[in-house]
Amino acid sequence: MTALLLDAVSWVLLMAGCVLVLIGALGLVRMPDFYCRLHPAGITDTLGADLILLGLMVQAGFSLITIKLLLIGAFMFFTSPTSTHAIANAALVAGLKPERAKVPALPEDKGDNQ
Amino acid sequence: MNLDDVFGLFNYWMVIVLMMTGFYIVVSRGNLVKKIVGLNIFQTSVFLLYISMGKVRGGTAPILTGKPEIYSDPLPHVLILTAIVVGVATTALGLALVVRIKNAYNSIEEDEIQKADDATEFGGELPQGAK
Amino acid sequence: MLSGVFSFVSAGLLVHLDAVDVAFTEAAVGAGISTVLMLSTLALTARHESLNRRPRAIPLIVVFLTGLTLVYGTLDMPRFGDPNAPIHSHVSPKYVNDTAAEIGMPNIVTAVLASYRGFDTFGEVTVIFAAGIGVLLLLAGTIRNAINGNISAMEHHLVLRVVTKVLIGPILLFALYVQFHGDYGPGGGFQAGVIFATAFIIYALVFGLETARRALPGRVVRILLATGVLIYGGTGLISFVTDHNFLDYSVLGATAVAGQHLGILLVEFGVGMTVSAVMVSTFYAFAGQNPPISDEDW
Amino acid sequence: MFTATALALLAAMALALVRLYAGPSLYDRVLAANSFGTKTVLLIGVMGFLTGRPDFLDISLLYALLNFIGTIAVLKFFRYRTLGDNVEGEGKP
Repeated sequence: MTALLLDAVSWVLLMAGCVLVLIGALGLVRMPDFYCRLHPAGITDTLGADLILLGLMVQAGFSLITIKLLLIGAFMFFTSPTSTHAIANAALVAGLKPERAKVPALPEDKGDNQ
Repeated sequence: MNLDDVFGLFNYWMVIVLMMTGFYIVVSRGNLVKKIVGLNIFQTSVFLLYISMGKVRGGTAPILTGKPEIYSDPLPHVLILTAIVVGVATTALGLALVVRIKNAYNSIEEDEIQKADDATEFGGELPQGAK
Repeated sequence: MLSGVFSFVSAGLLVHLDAVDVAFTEAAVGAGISTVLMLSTLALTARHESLNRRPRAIPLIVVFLTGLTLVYGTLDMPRFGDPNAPIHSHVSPKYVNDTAAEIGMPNIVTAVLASYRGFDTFGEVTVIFAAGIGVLLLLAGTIRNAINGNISAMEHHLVLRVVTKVLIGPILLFALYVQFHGDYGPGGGFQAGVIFATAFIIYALVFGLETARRALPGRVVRILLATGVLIYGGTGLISFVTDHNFLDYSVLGATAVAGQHLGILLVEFGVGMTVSAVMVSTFYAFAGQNPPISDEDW
Repeated sequence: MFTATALALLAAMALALVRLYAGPSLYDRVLAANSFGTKTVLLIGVMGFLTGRPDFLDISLLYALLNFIGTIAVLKFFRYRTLGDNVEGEGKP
């Protein structure tokens, strides 16, 4: 009974993580300019990664593997946003402007761009 | 040739594709840094060749677990493990040579270096910037 | 330029092929050192390739023909994963079957690396040592010594500095774990050395090369460089002078297995020391150069 | 279950490769490479479970630690044009 429950929990976590990672990757390809792409790459990846790791942790039970997974999660929790921050900062300093910031709404955008 | 052959030899063919990519870069590019990148790709293909030969079907990583299991061949792993680190060290040596060539000739293009050598040997006009 | 991705792919592939030790090395090398080396060379040479005026057809034909010949050659090769392939029938079964009894450690790769084929590894370490010396000989003359003026190495990147500070400790700790856990899991001196060096490289990248040199002077690194090889060779010599074969560790401990354990530990320590010293000194040599880049190169 | 996760991660990696290849600016490429690295960490972890030997998480752990070094090196290189120290005044950002 407990095993089944654990399986179900880890299944849900893994799938949620997968969906988030896939959305992130899709956004990375589909988003119109660099600053938009930061969001799928940075935010969804961090949450998706942590969810997948959590799912694996539930699956592994309480052992050295769990500790390692926990460490991986902790380090990724730090480094992933840091890299994103560094990339964004470097791009801004290098003078990369948000493409659509000053552009009036294009016809096909249906007015939903910022 | 049947289907089993195709799948059984697929790993070698991928290695060959990778190897030829590296070879092409080495042969066709005049830029010395690019040549070293090509050599690195070539090197990686050799690594993959060894490792894929060491794989045994149904085998697992060669770290004993106590249970009787089939293990992959550890010998290629040992050879390649050291080769990777040696590869980095020798790449560094090659890159250091490139840096010195840049200092001496003010260029890392093979053609221009050749031209400068010809000029010093047979007389003639040195390309701009070469010492 | 982002050859790092290449390393990610190959590491994934290697894990799939059960070569965890090799994947570990590839991960350690590819994630940091090789990118940094390439970039520092690019910083010292030109970024752009000048237009290539060579004919492209001839190399393409040559490459294509060579490839076809090689493909023809593979037709006789053993099939992928075939347990009866010649490569598996020679010495490998001995390694797999005898390691538990003779060396007494679970990781066969480490046992083969440090004990059965200790000569090979000694040669490899010497090659790395020689390459490190070569880099120093080529580049040491032009290293810029002191810097007048402010070091502007990412001073204003507060987030980066803090996170790097947090991370360097775990990286060093992890390197030690890899170094001494190599008997039981994937790891060993080669990987640990590279990871150790990477910690110093990231420190130099974020806090400035001068700061890193103050923490770990180049002179010390050069001494470590030679000490590592000496430890390896010295371990071999101990058994040599006690009437055994060179690098036969059985004499080092009370029992043969204990001796093997001690010997492998010492040898791996020497390997780790040399590898990390070579990597750090190579980085110092490359990064300490005066960038000769003129603006038209960019 | 693990197979599905691994497949999803592989698909995500393929998409990141698309961006890596297409990325109009350098920073897009760095971003894609970074996210590719994150996914490799996950994939290696999942593959450990898939093959039933999850004690090889060390490789993932290593990547989690070292993933951002490459990113920082690239960014520093393209900003300061050197990986060493740059003296004030030369190599303006």
